[in-house]
Amino acid sequence: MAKTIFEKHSQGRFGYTLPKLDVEGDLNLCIPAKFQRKGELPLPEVSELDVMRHFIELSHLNHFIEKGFYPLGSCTMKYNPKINETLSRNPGFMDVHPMQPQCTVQGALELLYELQNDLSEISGMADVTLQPVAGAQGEFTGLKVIHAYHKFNGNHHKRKIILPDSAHGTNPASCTLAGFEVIELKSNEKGKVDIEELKAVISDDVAGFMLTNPNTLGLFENQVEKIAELIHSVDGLMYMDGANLNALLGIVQPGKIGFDVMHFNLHKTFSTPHGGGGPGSGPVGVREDLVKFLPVPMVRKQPDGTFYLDCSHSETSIGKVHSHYGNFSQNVRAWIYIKMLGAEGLREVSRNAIINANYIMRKLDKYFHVQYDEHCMHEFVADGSWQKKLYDDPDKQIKTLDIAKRLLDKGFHAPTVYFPLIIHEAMMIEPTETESKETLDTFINAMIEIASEAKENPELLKGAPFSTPVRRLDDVRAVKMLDVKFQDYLKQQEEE
Amino acid sequence: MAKTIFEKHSQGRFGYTLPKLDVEGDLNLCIPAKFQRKGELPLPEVSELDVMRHFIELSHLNHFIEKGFYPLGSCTMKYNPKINETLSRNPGFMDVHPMQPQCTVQGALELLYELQNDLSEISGMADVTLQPVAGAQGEFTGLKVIHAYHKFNGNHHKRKIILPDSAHGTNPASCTLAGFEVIELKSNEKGKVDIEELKAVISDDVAGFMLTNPNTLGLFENQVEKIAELIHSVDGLMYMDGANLNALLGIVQPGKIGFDVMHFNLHKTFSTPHGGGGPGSGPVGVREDLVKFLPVPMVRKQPDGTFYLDCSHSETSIGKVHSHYGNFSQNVRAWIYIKMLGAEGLREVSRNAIINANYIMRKLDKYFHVQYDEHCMHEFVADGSWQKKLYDDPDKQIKTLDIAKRLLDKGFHAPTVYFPLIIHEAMMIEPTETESKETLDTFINAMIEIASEAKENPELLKGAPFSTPVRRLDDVRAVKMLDVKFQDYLKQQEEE
Amino acid sequence: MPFISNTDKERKEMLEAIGVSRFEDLLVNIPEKLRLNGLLKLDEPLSELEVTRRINCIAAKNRHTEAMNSFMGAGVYDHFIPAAVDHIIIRPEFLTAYTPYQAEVSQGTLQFIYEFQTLICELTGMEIANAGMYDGATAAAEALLMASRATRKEKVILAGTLHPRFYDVIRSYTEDIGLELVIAPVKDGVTDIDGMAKLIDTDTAGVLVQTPNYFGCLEDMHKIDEIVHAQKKALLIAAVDPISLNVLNSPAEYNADIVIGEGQALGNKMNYGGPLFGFFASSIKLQRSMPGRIVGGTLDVDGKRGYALTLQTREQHIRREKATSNICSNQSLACLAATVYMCLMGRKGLREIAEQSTIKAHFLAEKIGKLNGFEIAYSKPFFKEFTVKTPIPASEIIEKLIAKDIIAGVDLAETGMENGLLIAVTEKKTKAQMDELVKALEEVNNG
Amino acid sequence: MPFISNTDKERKEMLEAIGVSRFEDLLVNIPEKLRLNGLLKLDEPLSELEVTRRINCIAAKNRHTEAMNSFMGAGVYDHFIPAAVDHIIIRPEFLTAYTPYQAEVSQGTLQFIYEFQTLICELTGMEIANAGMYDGATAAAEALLMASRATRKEKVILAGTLHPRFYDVIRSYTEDIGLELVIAPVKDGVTDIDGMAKLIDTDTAGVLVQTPNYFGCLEDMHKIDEIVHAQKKALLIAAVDPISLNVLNSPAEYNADIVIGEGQALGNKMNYGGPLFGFFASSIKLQRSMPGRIVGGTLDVDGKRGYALTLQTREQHIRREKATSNICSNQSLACLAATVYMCLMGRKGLREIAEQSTIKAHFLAEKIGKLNGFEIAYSKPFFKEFTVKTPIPASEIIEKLIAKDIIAGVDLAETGMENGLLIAVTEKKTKAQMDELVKALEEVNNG
Ligand SMILES: Cc1ncc(COP(=O)(O)O)c(C=O)c1O
Ligand SMILES: Cc1ncc(COP(=O)(O)O)c(C=O)c1O
Repeated sequence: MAKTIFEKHSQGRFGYTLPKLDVEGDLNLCIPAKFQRKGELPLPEVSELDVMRHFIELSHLNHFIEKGFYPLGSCTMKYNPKINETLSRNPGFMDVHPMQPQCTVQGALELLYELQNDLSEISGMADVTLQPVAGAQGEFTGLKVIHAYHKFNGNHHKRKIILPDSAHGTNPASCTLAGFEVIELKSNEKGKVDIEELKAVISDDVAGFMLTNPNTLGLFENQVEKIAELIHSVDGLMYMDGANLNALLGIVQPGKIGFDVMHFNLHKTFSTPHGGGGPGSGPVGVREDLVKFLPVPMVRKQPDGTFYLDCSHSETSIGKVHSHYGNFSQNVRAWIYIKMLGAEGLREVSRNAIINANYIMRKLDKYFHVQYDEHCMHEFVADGSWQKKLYDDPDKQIKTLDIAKRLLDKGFHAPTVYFPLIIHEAMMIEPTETESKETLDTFINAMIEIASEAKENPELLKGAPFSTPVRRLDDVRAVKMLDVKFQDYLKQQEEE
Repeated sequence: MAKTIFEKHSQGRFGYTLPKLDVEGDLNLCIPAKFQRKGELPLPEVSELDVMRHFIELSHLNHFIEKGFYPLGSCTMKYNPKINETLSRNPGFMDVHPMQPQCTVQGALELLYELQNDLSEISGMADVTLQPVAGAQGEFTGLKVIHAYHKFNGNHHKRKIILPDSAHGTNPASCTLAGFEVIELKSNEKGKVDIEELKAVISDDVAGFMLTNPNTLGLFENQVEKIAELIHSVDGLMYMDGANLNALLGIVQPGKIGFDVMHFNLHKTFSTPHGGGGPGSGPVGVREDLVKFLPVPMVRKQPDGTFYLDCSHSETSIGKVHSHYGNFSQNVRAWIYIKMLGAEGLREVSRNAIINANYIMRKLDKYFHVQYDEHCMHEFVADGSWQKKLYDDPDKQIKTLDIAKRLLDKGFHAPTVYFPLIIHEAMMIEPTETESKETLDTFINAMIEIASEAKENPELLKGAPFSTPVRRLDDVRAVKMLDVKFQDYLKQQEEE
Repeated sequence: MPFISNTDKERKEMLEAIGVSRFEDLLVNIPEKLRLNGLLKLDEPLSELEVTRRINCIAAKNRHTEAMNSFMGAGVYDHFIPAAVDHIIIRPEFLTAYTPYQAEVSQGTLQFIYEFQTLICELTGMEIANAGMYDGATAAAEALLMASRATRKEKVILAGTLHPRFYDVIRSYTEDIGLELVIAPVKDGVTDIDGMAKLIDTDTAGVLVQTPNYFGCLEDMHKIDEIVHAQKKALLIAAVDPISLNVLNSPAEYNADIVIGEGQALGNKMNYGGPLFGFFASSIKLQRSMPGRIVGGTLDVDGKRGYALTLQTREQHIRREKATSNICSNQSLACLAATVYMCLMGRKGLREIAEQSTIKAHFLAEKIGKLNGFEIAYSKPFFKEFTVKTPIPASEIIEKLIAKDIIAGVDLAETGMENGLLIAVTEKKTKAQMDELVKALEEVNNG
Repeated sequence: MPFISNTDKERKEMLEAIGVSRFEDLLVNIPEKLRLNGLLKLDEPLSELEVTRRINCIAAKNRHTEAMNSFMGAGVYDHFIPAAVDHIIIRPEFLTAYTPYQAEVSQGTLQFIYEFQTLICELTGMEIANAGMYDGATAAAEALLMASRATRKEKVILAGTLHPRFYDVIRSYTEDIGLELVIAPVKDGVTDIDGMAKLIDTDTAGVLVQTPNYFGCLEDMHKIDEIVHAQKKALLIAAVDPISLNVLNSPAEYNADIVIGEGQALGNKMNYGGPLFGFFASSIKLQRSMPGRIVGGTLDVDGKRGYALTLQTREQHIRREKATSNICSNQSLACLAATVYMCLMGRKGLREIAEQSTIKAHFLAEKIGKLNGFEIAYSKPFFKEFTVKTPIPASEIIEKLIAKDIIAGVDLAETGMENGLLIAVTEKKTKAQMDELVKALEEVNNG
């Protein structure tokens, strides 16, 4: 593996230049000794060349969208247009302080205002806050809004959120963080909400229902009206996890089909890059009467055409979830993407995402078990159950993990595996609309090859990956011999 | 290997967007049919994602400075600072047309003016033209100046240029292009100019002498004064090929030691990137009385502080060697580099380049033959003669090429090989000042390893490289079955 | 359509392969009446050239710090960033990868996070750091939740000198889950330590103190250490400016249990306030209570060193409603920028930045302190930021100076100081720029 | 010192290993008196931040086409360039590699050059293209030298409508080696074909004609083909605008033997005139006379396809004074930009750019032609550029319009037309911008 940057340290080397101090002064006169750090900071000393080589070497160890297909279900690994990167680096965006007087940031406010509006239109919601910086924070924000709604109405007892067992882990985690209790609903045999089960748990203390739609199986929840009716009947609110919005653009407006609150993942649907785990952006849209609960500030337009930060609803607002206005720079990228695609373009995005997913599903369903016999939306869940049955010996038994790792050898990223939890050995495959049929075909062929390797050459799967920078890693060791910083490593080396 | 972009073509796919035409018009009314192209252009149709994936895949097949050590002698593969790339992309530079009125390009002119001056100071010359875009074009320009000088003096018979047999191929080629005849001088046993030989060929029709200093062996030509005296005695001019200027910054000013004309390689000494073969920049400096022969225009400063393009010497000037002012964008980078280093910094560049080269030489001279027993300057020439002698069987015989290829397996770029021509099996090694001792040590160890592999495991050299994207290529086939475009390849495939 | 790869022909082939005759057949599961009739009401699509022009035009309506003389800070700072940083973070290898779930093809991301964790531990003196949080404010909120989890207590004490935005976010993160927030009293720009001591009791999960605090003053963390740790279980949470740690006490020196802060100043542009990122470190004994992702070194089946996500049983994708946090996507690329930045600057560069900022800030403070009508609000030691008492409301001063292309600082009105101006100085400020501010302030008072 | 890796300690260790006690001992071969005493006289070194500020300040003194309404062309054009182009050429993998001499570790560079050659052959209809020349002008000069080499004749004929900068460079490239340059007469903005025919004789190596020519007019290349190839050996050299080839005749249609041109318009910024690059293509029978680098496909020892430099025996590093050219470093990265650009635009995009430019240019010409005092100089067909006869000297018009942030075009005074203004229109020009020019021209004449 690549050496760490710490192993490249050489005392006295440096990778920066700074202007000479142009005023007189003495640190010791500025800061009393007792406030001063004892000893020198042990940071590495390396040259700019060292740094470039190091991080370029690391970069070459990654799989990434512009290297190859990345069918990671639920993550919408679509192409991130280069123009986003270029334009978001305008000094008029990069070098602007969040507390600047509003007359000096009219451009930023205009852009945010338009994005609020465009996302409102796309979702069919009354308004949208751009403050949450990730999907999970969007969930938290939306749930806080639900909380605020019930408090506002004096319904302090409404502290339960119902969600299906196919929900993403952040959903229940966000419920807890927002002070709710979670009721998990078992999905029915079609992978959808079981209306009877739902009826059984509905009660007056239900605050809302959280649904991903299309759900994490890639299936559109067609009972959504019924569910909404039931939830609304106890004055609960319908929350949509919009992680899968890439299936619905211009096809369904969630705000028009019974949802009251939803979050977007701009880093999925709206092409902002994932950055190896972030920054993303998780705006939240709500119906009209919930707007007053959204975080402060919102961006509004004066009659004279100027824009301003509006905190007039701060009495009712849930407050703030971010120091400033969220991930502005990601919001710029999403704005560009929406402006370039327009209404027809966005609809084509979803159409093509859906076609691509169904195409792969149809081509693979003879080789891998697919639980639900229904056209999928932008993604689908296959599983490794057929492969698992091939061998009884637990050492030989092929798991979805083996299939995933074998895909790495073939130059593809693996699908999302073991999620949703309700499908054993799940492989969630999301191709996105930016991939061509040609790419899908090479992936399909690789999967078919793996299906036959599973029969004829199972070691190729059990041992995979073979051709990656490292092979399977010992996760247990990573926990047991905790090594979360270079000093830990050095210590372990010494001890060994 | 990577597929070509042509194999990724899919009819109807596209990777661009353009504004809609906002005026009315019809191409057929604009351009008569007989001027119109018959049939569609056969360019590939691919998406932006296809393009990014394609060129990123290609990029990963290259060795490059920020990947690893690049000791390519005579090429000065030093680190190219990132700040150069950032700042040279200012729209105030990028989006400026070369024929804009001069009042709209005062910034560009100021920068060029300063660079002319700084290079003059560094070289000890009276003035510098920034027009030549590469070293070879600098040579051509300088030789044209020599030609112009003699013509100006009515010495039309002066049509011979003397140069040592260690000269770079561009030197004689440039002589021919500039209308000179070449006299090649055999170097003496010290690798230097043989003064007696020189005396023997000197005559009144000699126009000048072309010398690389330090020469291509990495040795400083200490007889330069004597040579200059001899050449000047017949009114010849001394030309210095400044490719090796990285050894002399702040140590020797060529204009002060007998040289009348010289070129710089900004893409070597002054850190502008090589770009896989260019663009570079090859300014030319001359002594006072030759300034009037430099290409038009020069940049000059008015008493009021404004800058202008000066063609007042166009009568005497050799004319132009480039449509405009040379590689402006590279000149910006060199300007930044010089401004960041200053006088002391530049001197440290050369000092460190010299130390690094001598260090490697000393560490390797027990393993590889080094012809000349003298401290080298910024580079040195070792050779594979000891290794060649190991085996008599011509199939087994180890050549410098084998050593070079083996280095590729070890993650290094090879030195310049088989140049200069006067050393058989030459390996010209130039580490540059931007490499650390640690890197040099790993290279030294790799070379020592290879020396022992040569003895113990010669197949490792003869077969090398093993770990590169492709292995040794059939150069003969490349000529015999000429395939210089994708259509040639398709045709050959059909025929096979 | 841009960015959609397939052609009409391919789409047709695919629909055929799927076995439907038109796209709409794939939507059978969406009841007709739920579908949108017609098109979304959005602007006509713009081409790349048009969107470029539109963006340039919008951006030109913002005034940025390269074209203004700005003294704004308050947590988001305009420090120097070497050009090399952006050349790394723009690489699609880092930019377009997902969270490193498939470790074998994500070693680049995993290793830089490991290095980031190490650097944060070095800066803070802590034993374990995570891969970053959304911002400093959420990191503060999560630190309080963690303290509560680790101690099983529900009262937390906040210094009254905390950044108001931190306070806001803490409030929304804690109010619905029964955490009791108590604000400690303030005296002369810093925490009233005796006052704080009285609030700490056996119910106290943790005490959060920011230093330098919102007014720029250094808190006496040694004393605070004493009063906090006088309560056996209570945890001391320090919120710090990472740049300051190159001259100020390492939080380990005052026995902080958890250290968090806003990380933007480490190599990230201000970007109108986002992306920011929170760093998060603690003593090793709190590891199982930590929120967020953590990378650990390990070995592969061939015994080769590699990196993988570790301690994952804390996280939402495993523990769901019992997770230590709901965080999933974080601010990874901003942490990469910070990592590259710290490596480039190294120990000497970061030290120099901290020293220059300090000395310049003190130079400016001295000059402003001498101006008629202006006064340095507090006599406490400060780092690169300080509070000025202004003769007229700070908001008016700021407004007036904008006309001169100066942003004088941050208005402290919301903290109750209408005449309070918070001025930040980084190493980027030149003497000339500071002199310009002083002159402009002088003129404000005179005219 | 920046960018120098070794520390004092390492330097000392190295000097010891070399066996000298001080650096100066390494300079024993440089006679003392040849050495510089003291320091070079250069400005004090600037840090990265300072140099950034200085550059921003210098660049701000230039007025650029994104902030002005420019109609300048004359070989260097402001066409649209997709953002993706720069994201490729800035990659250090391409940027910091040398000429691909070690083929096994240079396949990235080699393959893109092979693709570039293919694209140039497709554009021009030629059979072989090289890896590029310094610029269009030097490519023209080298084409004439090549014609002379291939035919062993020394007279070349240049169209009188050639770009004056091409002419300048051709002159300096040919005058000292005895090539005879003959300029063909011009009539009504194009080559006088009968006049040219008279100049062509058995001594003629080649005839160089630019189309669209410097005045924007299309030359009748079919007729020129006839008169040139009426002489058995004479070669027809066409200088073309690569963008034009998407609507205009492929040079193969008029039997050009060599096709060269300025390539900047293909995906490269104007950069105050550099880097430019020349493209260079010819019929296959001339291959051995070609200047410059050529990449060919071949196989490696395992039979795997790969690329390598080929036909190298033409080049200076092998043939020295007998080489076909002295070129070594070329403009490779600019060719990479062109390659990426052509792939992104594809056949449809390039066609659309050419069509839009044509239609817009004709729209503008028609409007200007109707203005009082203005006249379209020639009645010949044109592509995206045309010559206007102005009522007052063009230089005055240009000067006046600058005050309105318009650059009206290129002054043709040096061609003898004091009242000649050369106006170029690319697809980037909007109707509004063209209307603005028309209005401004009208005002010039009125006031
Ligand atoms: C269905 C679903 N919901 C929520 C999230 C959380 O989004 P984020 O990672 O942006 O916090 C994800 C992310 O993978 C998801 O797939
Ligand atoms: C000694 C010497 N002279 C001249 C040149 C030619 O320079 P360029 O490639 O810039 O034309 C080189 C390039 O390698 C060289 O090494």
